[in-house]
Amino acid sequence: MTNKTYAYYPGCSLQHRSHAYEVSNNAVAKTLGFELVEVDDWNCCGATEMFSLNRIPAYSLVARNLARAEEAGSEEVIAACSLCFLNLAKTDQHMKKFAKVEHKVNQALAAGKLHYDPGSVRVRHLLEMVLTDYGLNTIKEYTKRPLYGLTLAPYYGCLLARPNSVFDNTEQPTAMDHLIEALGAKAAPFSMKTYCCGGHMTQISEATALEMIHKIVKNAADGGADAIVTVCPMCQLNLDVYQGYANQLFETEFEIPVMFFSQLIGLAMGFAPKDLGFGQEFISFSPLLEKIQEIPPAKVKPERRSKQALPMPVMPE
Amino acid sequence: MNTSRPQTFYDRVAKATPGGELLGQCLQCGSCGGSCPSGPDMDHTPRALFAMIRAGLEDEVLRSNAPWYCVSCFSCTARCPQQIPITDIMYTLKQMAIQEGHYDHPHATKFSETFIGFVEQRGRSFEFGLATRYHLFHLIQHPTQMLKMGGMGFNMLRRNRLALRPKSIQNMDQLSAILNEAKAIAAKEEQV
Amino acid sequence: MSGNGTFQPVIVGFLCNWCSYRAADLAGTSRMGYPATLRDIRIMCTGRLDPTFVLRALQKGADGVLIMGCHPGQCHYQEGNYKAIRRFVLLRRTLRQLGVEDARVQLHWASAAQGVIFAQTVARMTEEIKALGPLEWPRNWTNPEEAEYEQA
Amino acid sequence: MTEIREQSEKRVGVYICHCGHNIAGTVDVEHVAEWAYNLPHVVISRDNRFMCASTGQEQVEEDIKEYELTHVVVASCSPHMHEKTFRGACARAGLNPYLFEMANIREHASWVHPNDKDGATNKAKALVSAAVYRVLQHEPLTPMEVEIRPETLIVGGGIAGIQAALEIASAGYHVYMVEREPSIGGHMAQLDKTFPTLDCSACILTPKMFDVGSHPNITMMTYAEVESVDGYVGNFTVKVRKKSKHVREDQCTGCGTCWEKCPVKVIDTEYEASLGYRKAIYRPFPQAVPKYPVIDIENCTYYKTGKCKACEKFCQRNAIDFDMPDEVVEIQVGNILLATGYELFDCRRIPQYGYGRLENVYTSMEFERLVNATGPTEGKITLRDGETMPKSVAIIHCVGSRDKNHNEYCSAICCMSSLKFAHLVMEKTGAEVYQFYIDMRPIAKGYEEFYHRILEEGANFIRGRVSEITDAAHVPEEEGKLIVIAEDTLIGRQRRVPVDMVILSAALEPRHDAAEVAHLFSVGCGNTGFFTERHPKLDPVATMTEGVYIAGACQGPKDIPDTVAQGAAAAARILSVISQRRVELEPVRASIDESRCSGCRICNNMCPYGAIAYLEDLAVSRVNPALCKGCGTCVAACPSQIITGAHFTFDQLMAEIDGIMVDVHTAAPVRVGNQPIKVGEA
Repeated sequence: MTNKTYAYYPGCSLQHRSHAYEVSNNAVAKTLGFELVEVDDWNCCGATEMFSLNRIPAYSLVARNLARAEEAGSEEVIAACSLCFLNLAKTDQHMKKFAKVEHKVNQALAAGKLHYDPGSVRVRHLLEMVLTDYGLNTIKEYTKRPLYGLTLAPYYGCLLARPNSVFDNTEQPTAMDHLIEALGAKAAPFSMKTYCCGGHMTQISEATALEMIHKIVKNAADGGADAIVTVCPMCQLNLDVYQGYANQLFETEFEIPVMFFSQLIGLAMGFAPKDLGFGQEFISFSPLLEKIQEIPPAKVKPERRSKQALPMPVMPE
Repeated sequence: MNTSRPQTFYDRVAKATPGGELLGQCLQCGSCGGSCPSGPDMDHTPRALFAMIRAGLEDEVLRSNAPWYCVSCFSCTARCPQQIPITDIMYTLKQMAIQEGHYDHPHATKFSETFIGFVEQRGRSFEFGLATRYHLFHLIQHPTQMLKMGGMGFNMLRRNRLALRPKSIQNMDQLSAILNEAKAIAAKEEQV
Repeated sequence: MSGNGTFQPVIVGFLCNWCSYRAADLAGTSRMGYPATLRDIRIMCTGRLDPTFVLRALQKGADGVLIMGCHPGQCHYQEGNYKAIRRFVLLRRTLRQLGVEDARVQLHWASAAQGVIFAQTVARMTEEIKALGPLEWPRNWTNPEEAEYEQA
Repeated sequence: MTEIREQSEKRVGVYICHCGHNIAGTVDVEHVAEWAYNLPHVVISRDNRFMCASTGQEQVEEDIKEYELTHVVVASCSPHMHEKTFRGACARAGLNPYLFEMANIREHASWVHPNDKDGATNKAKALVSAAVYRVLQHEPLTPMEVEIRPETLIVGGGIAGIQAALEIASAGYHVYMVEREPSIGGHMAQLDKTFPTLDCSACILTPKMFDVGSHPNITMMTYAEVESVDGYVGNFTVKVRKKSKHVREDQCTGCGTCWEKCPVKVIDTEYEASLGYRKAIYRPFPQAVPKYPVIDIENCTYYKTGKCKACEKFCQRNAIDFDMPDEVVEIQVGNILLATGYELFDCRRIPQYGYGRLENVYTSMEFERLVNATGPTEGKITLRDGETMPKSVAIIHCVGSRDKNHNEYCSAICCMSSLKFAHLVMEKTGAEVYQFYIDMRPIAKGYEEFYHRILEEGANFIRGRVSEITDAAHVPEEEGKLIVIAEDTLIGRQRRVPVDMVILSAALEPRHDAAEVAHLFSVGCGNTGFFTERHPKLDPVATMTEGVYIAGACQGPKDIPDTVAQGAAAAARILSVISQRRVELEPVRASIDESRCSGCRICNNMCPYGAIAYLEDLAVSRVNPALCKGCGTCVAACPSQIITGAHFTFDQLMAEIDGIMVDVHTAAPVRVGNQPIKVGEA
């Protein structure tokens, strides 16, 4: 198995708050046969805070990482956090699109003896990378313990899909749905898969954030989900840590654990939960893990539509 | 074409936002207001703000809580039929509000400033510090919330999800140099 | 060519009859202002543009030449504008050798509906040429045929 | 000023138009006229308040006679406006109309430089001088005449094509109608009621369809497509492929046994807009014209498995012919009318509206079928389950229209059809109706009144473009419903409206193959993809290609009244051409001086119209003037410069350049480099 290496931008959250993501990413990487090598001395992407306070420093902050990656000769950089992914991608795009931005940012970078040529580093999200470079079939090959009997809600959040999705539909993406099905589990119908988790709103107006979180958790529960699968530490944090407070506020009793997609793949690959960082979550996974069955559940055939029922839309492609 | 026209509030907002000139294309259709997950909490929907910007109601716009409720989810931007970079315009409004001391949402800015404080000192964000600094000082006036957050912090610690010692990047000088230069540029002329 | 002190460039325009000339008409009917620097000549299609025309305009003292046609794929004569592109590229090479800056001879597209684009293009090009200053070229360059023509 | 100059072989008259204030308000016309008098060979130069008025034209005619003018220049508006007018004046005074040239000092000067009087005046001078220099190089031309064949080809059997066909046929001329589908009728045949009068679509359309089918002057070719078009106005040769119907029309009585017996049930994506079923052998709808069925070989069991032939077994007339081949027929026509209509926007392109995912979201066309008595539910308005009647319905405007992510333009019909839907829903179900709109645009006769009627009937109007339609309920009363989320912009608040059914008023789009069709008939497609008319206001049904006309929604979104009007208008244009028996073609044509042609053939493949043929025997190239459209590409390409583009010759354009570069700042025109007037031979 050839060991391909990727330049990797973990982002601050993965250092501690969402260490589970880091751990499981590496586990999956090892199995699939690639290595995530951190961009040397990378710095924080500034989250949304920087952009909303002072734009040029914000761009420059992000651009330092891109510049360092370019310097190291990387043609692409992989981000695991959706927000980091957006900030890196957006800075690259804006520097390309708006000469003014490019000029000013590079002027700033020069102060640090750096320079970045927009477009020279391709910014990718880990999910997209795994699915396009390796793909469902490869992942299936390494699946030792299919997740039979689980119903999982694929939660993409905002920033992977928007503003301009790189590999999937902006409003109703399906990549993770296919991944879940491929791993033997069932993808729950989940209309709010790209609805915002509230981001930093938990810090600014808690009620607002809790309402948003509650909506998402409820929608997942309505779809019969045993757990929510996410691709972003911020989403995981909000849905996991704040679910309890949301329950208090709305007098509900949801207990839906929230995992990272790499933890999901890891499970199916047969890793022991602790090796995937399980145990850091607020809402325990133990019931879920027990729920996994040895044999695929019997196919439930869709209930027949009545005779006079009208066909669902077919339109010429 | 006629460049002699004096700069209006609208011009300044448009100028300060990458792609901001599209603001003039707003149809007032409300796709943004409808898409916004925190829309119900905003005193003016983005659409209304844009109308107010055109009407030159600078004070009201900069005092609006809308930009502070923006969660940067880009739903509006993705759905806008005129492809206006709404989220970025919200950022611009925040910046203007701060520059012109026009905002009364201490929460929001304090959080941002604390956050950025850490980034500028260490090059990395630092939740524990953020938790302590932000929650213990800025939220002192909301004891209940503080308690709750305190409790959460503890739980985070127990689960080893908070670092106790802040991490710094090695080449801090380089980052500082870049950021200072960037600030200088930003301060010098109108933002892009 | 400047009447008063400030330099007002003279740009000769070659507009195709179907798209860009109508775009110019539209700019007029919708009263879009733009600098009075363009003097336009109507040709049926940019495909008709003989590079000699551009040289002649410059030789006669134009500071710039603007060629405008239908958007690629929308040529009224199906592909005249593609021919124009090819010739333009060659012409540009020649002009570079004669020391004429690229900004002085430009090729752009405007559909019959794009009065705005037309107006903006003229405005932008005017600024660019103002920045370059007048083209002193004709004085130190005379067309040989011209010369013998003088004697005749 | 009207003093006369010494005689000279060429005598030019120059006329500067005030156009009321339009030009004179910005351009110093008197000065320009005075200045122009000093231009070469100008014997008279006048300014006039309105050149296009009869007085202005008579002035020109008198002067031509009195001062023996050999050339005329009028500086006024765009040649696209009045070139014909002034050419007429010249012709009436016995001067060849092509010895006239126009300078556009309104659209290109006064109107665009309102704040720069000097600039505008100088530009006007330059343009006038250019016109004078140019006109001196003009030669008399005679427009070439071609015979017009009286037959007409109409492509598309929708209401536009039908209207035009009947007009032309009843005037006594023959029409070939080519329709892609098995029956004519187009989209209108699918509709239930038509706004604003709510008369039944079928009732007003069917008789016209019948007339087309039975008219002695109309040859219908359904289930057929145009394959190639050659020739030019008056003399087109068109190849039409008649796809095999596998049913012998001379035998078939349209009794219907075959499709009753056919075992294969297919979702009908055309006529029933995928809301109903048809068989593998089918007639699109009961009133179809012609009444004969066709076999859809994609779905026919026999073509899949080699077995079945049920239709053949049960057909008493043995009209079924599984081996029937396609047929290619060649027809000769003088004029062509394109009436190919539109396609409906695929609503799945806006996933947040849930079409195809949320089952009770319908498109406008699906709803038309739903509410239509001949439709799958016999006109009962139900949810997808086919039983439940909705208690609340949301109607969404501008789906795929007025949206730069899809189509920037307004689809023109949606406001009215949405109002119509509201009426039908309320009438048939008594349900609560919510209209989500950006702007209400009921702009034609009787439309505003219809809007008021619907307001009166109690529909709810919410001004806001819908952001999302979801099944994610937040409160109990939303459970099991479709929740329509929008900002009610009139109160500036977000609203969530739970409803049972949603109707998406989908945009009208160009046919998916509009571009190929446009290329086939060498007409243009605008940025939106619809066919381009010759002039948006003054020539809406003609195209840039002589002899090819357009009508209906293929030219842009249109409702039925406008479509019918255009169909009739196009017919009138075509009839007037036919009745002239011959047409004049602009003499802007290329010609090759064969004596000097080296036969290099470079020009041959330059020509997009294949108008240049290489004559092996003479080893030279020759232009077929009837095919040449005068673009001049070959003229510019000829290495030995021996191709002449009439009216856009090398000399004329070089002269125009020299003229336009005359120094306009001097009191009297100074010729740069003091060349003699006879310029342009460089």
